[in-house]
Amino acid sequence: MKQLTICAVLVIAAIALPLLIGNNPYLIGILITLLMMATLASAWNIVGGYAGQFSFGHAAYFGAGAYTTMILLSLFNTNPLVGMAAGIGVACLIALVTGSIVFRLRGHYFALASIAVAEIVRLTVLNLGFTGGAQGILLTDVPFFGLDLNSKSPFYYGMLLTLVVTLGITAYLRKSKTGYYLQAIREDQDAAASLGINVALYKNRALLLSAVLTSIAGSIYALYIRFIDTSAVLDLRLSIEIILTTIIGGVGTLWGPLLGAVLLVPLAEVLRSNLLGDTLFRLGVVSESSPVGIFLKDGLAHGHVLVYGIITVLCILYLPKGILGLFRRGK
Amino acid sequence: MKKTLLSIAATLILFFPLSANAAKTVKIGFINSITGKEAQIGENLTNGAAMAVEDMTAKGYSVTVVKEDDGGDPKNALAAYEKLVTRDGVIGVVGPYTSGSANVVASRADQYNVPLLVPAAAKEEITMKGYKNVFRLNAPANVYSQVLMKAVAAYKPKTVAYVYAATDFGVSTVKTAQDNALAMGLKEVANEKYQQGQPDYRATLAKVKGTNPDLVFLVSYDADAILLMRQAKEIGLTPKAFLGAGAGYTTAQFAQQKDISNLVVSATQWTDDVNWPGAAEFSKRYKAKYGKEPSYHAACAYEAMRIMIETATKAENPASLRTALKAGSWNGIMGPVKFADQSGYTNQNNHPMLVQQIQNGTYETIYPAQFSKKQLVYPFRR
Amino acid sequence: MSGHLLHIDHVSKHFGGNVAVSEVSFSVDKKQIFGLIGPNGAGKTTLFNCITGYYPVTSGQIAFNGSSINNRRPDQVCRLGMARTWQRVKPLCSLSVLENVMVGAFASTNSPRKAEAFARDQLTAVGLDDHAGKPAGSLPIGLKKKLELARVLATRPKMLLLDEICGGLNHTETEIILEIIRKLRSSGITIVFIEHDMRAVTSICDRIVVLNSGQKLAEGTPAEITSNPAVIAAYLGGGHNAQD
Amino acid sequence: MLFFQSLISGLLSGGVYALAGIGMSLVFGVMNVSNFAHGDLMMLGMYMAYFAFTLLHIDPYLSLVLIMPVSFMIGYILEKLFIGRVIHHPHQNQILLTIGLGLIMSNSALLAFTSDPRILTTSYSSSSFTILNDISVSVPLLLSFLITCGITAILYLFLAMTRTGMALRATSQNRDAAQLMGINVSKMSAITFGIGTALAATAGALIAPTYYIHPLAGHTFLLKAFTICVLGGLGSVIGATVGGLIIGVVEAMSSAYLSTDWKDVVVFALFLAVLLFRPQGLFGKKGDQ
Repeated sequence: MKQLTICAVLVIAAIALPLLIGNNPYLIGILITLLMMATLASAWNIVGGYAGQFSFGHAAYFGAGAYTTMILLSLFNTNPLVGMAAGIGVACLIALVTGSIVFRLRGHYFALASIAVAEIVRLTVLNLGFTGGAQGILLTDVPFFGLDLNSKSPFYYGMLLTLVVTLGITAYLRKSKTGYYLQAIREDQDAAASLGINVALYKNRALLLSAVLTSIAGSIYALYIRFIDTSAVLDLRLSIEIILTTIIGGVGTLWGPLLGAVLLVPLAEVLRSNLLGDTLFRLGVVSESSPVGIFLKDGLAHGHVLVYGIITVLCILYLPKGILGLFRRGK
Repeated sequence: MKKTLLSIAATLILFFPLSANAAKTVKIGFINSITGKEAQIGENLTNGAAMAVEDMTAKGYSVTVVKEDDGGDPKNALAAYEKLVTRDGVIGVVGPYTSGSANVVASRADQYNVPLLVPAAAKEEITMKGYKNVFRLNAPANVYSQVLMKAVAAYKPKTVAYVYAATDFGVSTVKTAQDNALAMGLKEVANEKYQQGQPDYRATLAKVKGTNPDLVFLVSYDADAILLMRQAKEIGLTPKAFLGAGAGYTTAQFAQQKDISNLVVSATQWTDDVNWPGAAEFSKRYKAKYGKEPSYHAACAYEAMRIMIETATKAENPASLRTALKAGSWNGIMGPVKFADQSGYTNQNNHPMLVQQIQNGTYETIYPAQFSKKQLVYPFRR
Repeated sequence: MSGHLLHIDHVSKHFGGNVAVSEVSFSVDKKQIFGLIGPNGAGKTTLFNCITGYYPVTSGQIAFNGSSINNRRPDQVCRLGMARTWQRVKPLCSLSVLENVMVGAFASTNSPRKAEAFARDQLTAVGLDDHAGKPAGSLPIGLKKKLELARVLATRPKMLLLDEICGGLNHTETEIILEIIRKLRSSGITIVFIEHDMRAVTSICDRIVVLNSGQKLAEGTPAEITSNPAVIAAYLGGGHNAQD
Repeated sequence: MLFFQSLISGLLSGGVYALAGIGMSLVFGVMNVSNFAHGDLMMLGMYMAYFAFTLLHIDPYLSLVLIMPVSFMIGYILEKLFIGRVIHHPHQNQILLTIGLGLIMSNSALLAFTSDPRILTTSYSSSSFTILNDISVSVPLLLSFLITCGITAILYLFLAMTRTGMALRATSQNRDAAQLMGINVSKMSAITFGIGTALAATAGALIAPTYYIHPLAGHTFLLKAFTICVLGGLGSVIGATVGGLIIGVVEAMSSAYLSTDWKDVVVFALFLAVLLFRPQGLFGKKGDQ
C-alpha cells in the first residue's frame, strides 16, 4: 500500500513537473532524455535483469522503432502512431530472429552474438537505400498530425507514459508466474527446465516484451529529434549505455533502472556541458583563472568521457549490485 | 529523505539560469565535437575559434564564449543549443560541426530566434529549408564534386570510379559527383563504399584497378586517405587523375607523404596560398601556436567566430544580430563573405571552393583561375 | 506393460567415443520405490539425464505412462508428471525458499495466490515452513536437499527421480528424508532413486538395479542384490568412493 | 589476378588480425573474461611503436623487444588492480569493467596525444614487390606476417613445453582443479593477461607502419578479434591463428567479389554461423561452450 502511494505521488509529481519549471525547454529536454533512458533501461531489465539474458544489442530494437516510424513518415506520410505500431512489428521480427539464434548460447557467447546481430542490423540499414543509408533521415516539412512540433510536452508526456507502462509491466511481472519463471531461468536454466519451464519460450517472451517497449521509446525519440542516422540510434554505444544505466541503478530490481537514469543522465549532462564550472564561477566558489577553474572550463569538456569511464570502473568494482544493492545488503 | 530532496534541488539549480554578469560583454555560444568520432576535426575548429577570440580580444572586443561539446550526437547538440539560448542567454551560436547535429539544431533555431552560424557542416539541407536564423559560411557538399569535376573537364576524361567513406558526406558528395559526371558524359566503372578505419583496402583497389578508370574520385577523412593512396600505389592503380573530396586529402600530413600524395587533386574550402586577406598570416600564426598546419576547418571556425563576435558586439539582441548578419559583408581569410538567398539556399555564403594539387609536397591552387597560380598536371604519373 | 509407469528399453548413451550407458533395460511399476545404484561413473546420472530429456539418447526407447518420451525437452517431461532433483543441488539462490517452491507450483496453476498456498503446503510436508522467507542460497546443505524435494513435489509429479537426495547428509537428516519418501509413496507417487548409501537403499527400496560401467549388472529385490556376488565384487572392489 | 591479389593481401592482413585474436583468445580461455579493452591495448602498442620510432629512432619491428615486456607489465598490473577482482563476477560486469577501462585508456590517450592521427612513415611503409607478374606484396605486411608466425610458434612452444605454459593450460581446462593441484591460479591469470596485453600491443605495433595511429584506432580491431577467437575456439593458439587468416581472406574476398560495404556483414554472419553450428570453434573441444 505504501509503495502504491509513493508511486502515485511520483507520477503526479512527474506530470506536474513541466508546469512547475515553466518555460525551460533545456531542462525539459534533459528530462525527456532521462525518461527515455529510464524506459530503455527498464525495458532491458525485463530480459537482462529478470531473465538474466544480457543482451548487448538493444540498440537494434530502439533503431527499429525509430527507423520504421521515420521511413513510413518520410516516404508515405504515415501517421506516427501507425509508424510506431509498425516499428513494434519490425522490432518483434528482429527479436524473434535474434532469439532463435542467440538463446541457444550462454554467457560470453550470448553477449557476443547479440552484438553481432545488432551490428548486422546497423550495417544493413547503413547500406540500404530506402533507409537513408549514411545520410540518415531528416524530417522538417511533413505535417505532424496535430502534434505541436515546437512544444516539448507531447514528447515529455509520451515518454513518461511509456516509462510508467514499462514500470507497471515490470511490477506486475515480478509477482506473476512469468516473472518467477524468468527469475528461475536467470538463476539456473537446468533447474528451471526440470520444474516444467519451457526455457526458450519464456526467454523469447521476455525479449519480445523488452523489444516492444524499447522500440516505442525509439519511435518517440525519432519524432522528438526528427533526425536519425545509424550512429545516433543503432550504435553499440547506445546498447552499452542502456546496460550501464541498469547496472549502476540495480539490475533485476523494479526501481534500479529508473534510479540509474536519474543519476547518470544529469551527470552526463553536467560533465558534457560547462554547467558545473559556470555555476561555481557565478556563485564565486571557484575563480575562473585558478587551475581548478581552467580545468572546469577547458579540461572537463575534453575529459568527460574519461570521467564516465572512471565512474564505470569504480561502480563495477565497488557497487556491483548497483546503488539499490547498497540498501539491500541484508536481503 | 531530506538529504535526497536537497541533492535533487542542488542538481536542478545547475540547470536554471543564474543572474547574468553585470559587465558588458557579448556572449556567444560555440557547439563543437570535442569528443566522439569527429573529435579530430573538432579540435581544428576549437583551435581556429580560440584564435579568433584571442585576436578579437586583442582588438578590444569584450567577449565570453560558452563552449559546448556534442560528441557528434544530435541529441546532445540540441541540448547544448537549448542550454545556450535559454540558460546562458547567448545572442548567437557558432556550430555545430557535424551535419547531423547541425541539421537538428538548425531546425530548432527559428523557434528560439537565436542566430546560428554554421562554420563547416557540409550537408546541403541545412540552409535549404528557409530557416531565417541559420547562416552558413562554408560551401555545401555538392560544390566539392562540382569544382573537382570542372577542374578536370577540359582534359576530357572518359571513365570514373568512386571510392568513398560510408558517411553522410561521402554518400552525398558522390551523388552530386555522379550528376556532374553524367553531364560530362563520363562512364561510371566502379562504385565502392567503405567503412572507415579498415586497415586493408587492397582488394577493393585491385577491383577498381581492373576497370582501368580515367578518374578515381575519392572521399575520405582522416588518415584513411593516406592508407588508400599507399595501397593504391602498392596495387599499381594509376588513373589519369585522383580526385579527393573530403578532409583527408587536404591535410599537411597527407602532402608530406610525397611518394604517394604527389599530383593528387583535391577540393578545399581554404588554402594558405590563396590571395584572401590574412590567409597566409593566419596560417603562420596558427602553426606557431599549435605546431601544425591549419586545416580548412580551422580557417572556417576562425572566420565564423570572428564574424560572429564582430557582428554580435554591434547588435544588442539576437534579432538585430540576425538582421546584421543578413545585411553585412566581410572580407577576411575566407575571402568575401555574404549570406545570400540564392538558388534554393537561404543565408548561404556563396563561398568559392578551391581545387588544389599537391606538387612536390605543397598544395598549389589550380582552380578557379582567378585564385590560382599554377596549372593542373594531367595525366597523373608516378 | 500395464503396470509399468516407466519402461527403459535398451537405452545407450555415447559421448563421442565414450560409452556412458550401454543397452540398459528395466521397468518401474506404479507406486514402487525403485533404487538405482552403482559405483561412481557407472552412468546413473547420465541415465537420469537421458530419461528427463537433458541428453538425447544414442539408441533405445524410453516410455513413460505408456508413451514414448524419447527426445522430449526436460520441461515437457516434467509436465508429463516426471520430476527430478539434482545430485548437486540447484537452488534458485536469490529467490526465497517459498519462491523457489512457488516456481515449481506454477507448473499446475497460473495464479500466484494458489501457487503460494500450494507451495506452503509442500514446505510443511518437508518441514521447511520455518525457513520460507530466507534466500534459498543461504540454507545449509541439508535444508537445500529438502528444498529440492519440496520444489519438485510442487510440480505435482506422478514419478520422482531423486539423484542422491541423501548425499552429504548425516544419519538423522537421512532418516528424515527417507521418512518423507515413504509418505510420498503412500500418497501414490512412484519413486526412482539414485543412492550410494547401500543401507538407505536396502531399507527403503522395493526393487533395485545395479549399474556398473554403463551396463546393468543386476536387478532384484534388496535381499537378492545384497547377496549377489557380482554386486559385492563391484562395490567392494570399487573401493571407498561410495562416500564421495 | 584479382583472386590471387585478394588472397595474398587477405592472408597478410589476416596475420596481424590473428595476433590480436590470439591474445584475446588466451585471456578468454584461461580467465574466462571477454576483454573489451583489447582494442585499446592495441592502440597503446601503436603509440609505443610510434614514439619509439620518432623519439628514439628505433625501427618499429625492432621496438617489439621493448614493447613486449613493457606491455606485459602493463597487463600484469591491470589484472592485479582491476580484472582479477571481478574474475568471479558475472560476465556482464566483467564486460562493463573492461569497457570502462577501455574508455579510460582511449580518452587518456585523447588528452595526452590529441586526436590528430599520427602516421608512422618508415622507408618501407609503402613499398611492395611483385610476384607472378602482377600480384603485389606489401613489404611491411609481409614482415608483420613473418613476425606473427614467429611469435605464434614461440607461444605455442611456451604453452606446450614450459612449466608455466602447462600451468596456464591446466588453469584454462579447469580453474578449480588447477587450484587444487597447487597451481597459483591468480598468478596465472595475471601472467595470462600480461601475455594477452603484450600480444595486443605487438599487433598494434606491427600494424602501425601500414596504418595510422589514433586514440580510437583500436576499436576497429575489437570485434574482429572477438570473431577470430570464437572462430578458432577459445584458448586455442592455432585456432586463433587460422581464424585470423580466415577473417582476413573472407574480408578481402567479399570486398573483391561482393562489395566493400557488405564485407563486415559477411564477417558477422560467419561469426553467427560458427556460434550456431560449431560453437566450440574450428579447433576447440566440444563442450566448451
